[in-house]
Amino acid sequence: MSPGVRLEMRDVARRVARDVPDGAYVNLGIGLPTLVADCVGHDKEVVYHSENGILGMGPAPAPGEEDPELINAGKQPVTLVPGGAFFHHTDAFLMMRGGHIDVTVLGAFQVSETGDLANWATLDATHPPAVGGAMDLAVGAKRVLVLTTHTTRAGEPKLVPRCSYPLTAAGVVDRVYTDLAVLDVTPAGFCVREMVAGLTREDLQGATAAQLSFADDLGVLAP
Amino acid sequence: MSPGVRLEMRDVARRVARDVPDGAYVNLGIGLPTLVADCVGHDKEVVYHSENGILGMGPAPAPGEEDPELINAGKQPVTLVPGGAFFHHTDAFLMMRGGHIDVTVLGAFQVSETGDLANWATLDATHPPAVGGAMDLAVGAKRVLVLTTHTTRAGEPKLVPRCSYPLTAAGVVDRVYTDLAVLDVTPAGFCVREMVAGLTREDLQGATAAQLSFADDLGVLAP
Amino acid sequence: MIDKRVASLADAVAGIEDGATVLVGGFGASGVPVELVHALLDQGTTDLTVVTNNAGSGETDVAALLRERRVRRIVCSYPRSAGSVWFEERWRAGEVELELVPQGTLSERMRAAAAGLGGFFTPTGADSRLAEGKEVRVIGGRRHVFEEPLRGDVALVKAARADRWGNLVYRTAARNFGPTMAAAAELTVVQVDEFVELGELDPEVVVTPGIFVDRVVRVGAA
Amino acid sequence: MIDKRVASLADAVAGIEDGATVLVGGFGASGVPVELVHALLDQGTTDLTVVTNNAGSGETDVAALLRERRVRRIVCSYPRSAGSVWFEERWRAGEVELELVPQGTLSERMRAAAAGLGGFFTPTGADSRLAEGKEVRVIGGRRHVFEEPLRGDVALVKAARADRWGNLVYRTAARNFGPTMAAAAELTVVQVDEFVELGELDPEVVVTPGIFVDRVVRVGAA
Repeated sequence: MSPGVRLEMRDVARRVARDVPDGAYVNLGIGLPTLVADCVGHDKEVVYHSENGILGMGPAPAPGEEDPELINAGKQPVTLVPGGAFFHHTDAFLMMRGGHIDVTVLGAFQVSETGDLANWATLDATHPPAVGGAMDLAVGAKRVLVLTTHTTRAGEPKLVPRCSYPLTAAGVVDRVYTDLAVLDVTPAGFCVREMVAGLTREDLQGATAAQLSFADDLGVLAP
Repeated sequence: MSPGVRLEMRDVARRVARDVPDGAYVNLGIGLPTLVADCVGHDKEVVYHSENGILGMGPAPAPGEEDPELINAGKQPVTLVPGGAFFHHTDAFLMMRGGHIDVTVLGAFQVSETGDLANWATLDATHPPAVGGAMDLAVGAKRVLVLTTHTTRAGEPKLVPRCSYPLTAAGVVDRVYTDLAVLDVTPAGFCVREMVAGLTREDLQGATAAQLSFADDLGVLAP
Repeated sequence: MIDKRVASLADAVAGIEDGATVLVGGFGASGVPVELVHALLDQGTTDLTVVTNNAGSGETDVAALLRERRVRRIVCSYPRSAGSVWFEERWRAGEVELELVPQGTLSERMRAAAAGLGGFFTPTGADSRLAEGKEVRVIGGRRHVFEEPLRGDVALVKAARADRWGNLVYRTAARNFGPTMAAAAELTVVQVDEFVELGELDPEVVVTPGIFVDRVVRVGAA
Repeated sequence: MIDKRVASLADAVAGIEDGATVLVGGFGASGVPVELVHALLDQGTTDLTVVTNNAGSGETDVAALLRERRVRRIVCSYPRSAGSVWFEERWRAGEVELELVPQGTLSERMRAAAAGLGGFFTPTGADSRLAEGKEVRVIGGRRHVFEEPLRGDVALVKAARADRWGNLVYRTAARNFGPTMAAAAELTVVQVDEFVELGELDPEVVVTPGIFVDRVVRVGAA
């Protein structure tokens, strides 16, 4: 495929934001997914949840206004919006595990065509493992969206028939947003809903290890 | 035994109160056990728990001062003392079930020599059953004290080798206070610690279906 | 824009279907969402499974549902009380099925549903006939019974104040089952005494965050 | 007379024994009972099992315990972070055993201990290698893994204010693991910024009732 056809991940985050419904309770995974909050329009009222006991998490405070105890899952300082609430960790995870979060956006190492998610551990055993809230969110949120580059830096496909990385959870991913396409996980595998302009179906299939199908109303993935 | 030898249950409650340690977290079952609170001396600071979400329950309010929502487990109006707190039902029962209540005082239909407790259901199947928090308290409190008449109104023993009434919980009772005696449940069965004045060991055994042993330092049960 | 406030009790219970499992808050007369239960009665909804600690008293709330034969099944810890006349009448006639659950297990089962758990082991009731037909396992030398999560299609809850996001605070011991039931149902409907502006409830003090709440109605409103 | 206030950090951690399982509150640097952990370090207690969400950072708190080889085993959801140098060093050298637990399961297992449960089934982790060696059961068509309660001999917690009964309130997201850990340990030791008179904390607002608390120490006190 031609260079430059890939979207910036910030633009893909903007595309994700369009799918976040007004009034939704949303948990954004650490890293790339946090970009989504900046892209949700002010026409929507979205309530952000943080695993450390916050609902109604607001943007980063102004410099000098940081409260060292008021942080998000990525340990960065945040604020609380009017209507927000604090609660303890077990209640925070009750929300995540009990199906109360409408939408979560997560990063991924791999997603399989049956919706299996691998996003917590690599195959590098010299590195100590760490899981955090990844598994709780993946099994518990009503809708699991994945925001990721289509391939690794080394060019290897992340959308695969079967994950070779350790599983986070099986059969949980609903939709994947990459710098090349938006794909739904369907009973028949990955179905491409939107592709970036300038990309052929063959190009996309070539960058994907899993078999793709294409929606009848295939659209253009644009920022 | 001679009539009049039995203590008033209010006096037995006073005896129970002597065994409630300073600083204890205490849950009193409905009915007779509630008498105990009135008998605990002001030299002790005892925190009363109620299953409906109260710690630091105080005495009944003055007439006209009742809050219809602020009631105890027996649905009677109560008050809250300084230092008290409200919490939800699941947390209230976490305290009861998780071993956080130091002492509970319960009524009983029967107690067995192995400490089995029957205090929730009779054998009358025409009456709808009701259990409330009886089982939660019996299994969960650190120390389970039973306050009961030694025999039923019909004169039948309540301290038995094996309960014929439906069990609340097995092996949970630590000590029994009756209008005739104070008895510990030991690995060897009921051991009498105190007896009312004017009662012989034979009298007490005659009013008890289970085999009794007597403490070396047998005392007098007095109000 | 999130606004969970509804204008009337009828709106609050609209769409609750026949056959629903309804969690009804309250302990004795404390914290009972009386007006919501009567709105459900007025709506004619029937064939209900009602999960509640007591079975009502006199002619109000759950007792009225029982009187009007709207309850097929009741899951309850203490259905018998002074004034539980309609429960006893319907139960004796075999017109209502009773599932008796220890009070702490009732609450914990609803919490398990709220938390997405598949069930838990508890020593409560394990030695009793309430464990009959259930899995019993010895854990740490003690008998435990396996209890399943208990989820509601609907929860009816009473609280003191709410904002438009559905954040709730309660009053004294009226809190009782409210926070757990609100989290354990598909549709949570709350009656409150007062609405407050968003941001007026101290974030340290919110007891039920709005994420658990779907509709809020003010009672006593004109 | 109930007075859980102690005069010094040394008194607060007195009697904590070698080999103890210690629950340490905090998430990142938020809500970490730093002074209590250092008091434990100063006391020389060793051979600890530490249950905590992160493994410390730099040279403070749990990182310092790891540096001084006081930790035999760590039960943790996210031991790896910027600055978790001492954890990585000890782990790579095989000097500390790691039990990795999903964060929600970590919290839920401590709550199960607090609530006297024998364990629970959760879908979290059931499809992953963290379920290896554990009982897996299909409930409602979904795989669940059985998780055991996780109890502490000791909990070290940070809160904002306490009264002499040990009633606690927290500050913003520093609440995190505090309430659950306080309820899940045999001995709960709390550091606070401020003592208040009994009755000063609003009973509607107490987050951790004193029943869960054994000792409270004010930090920064002269």
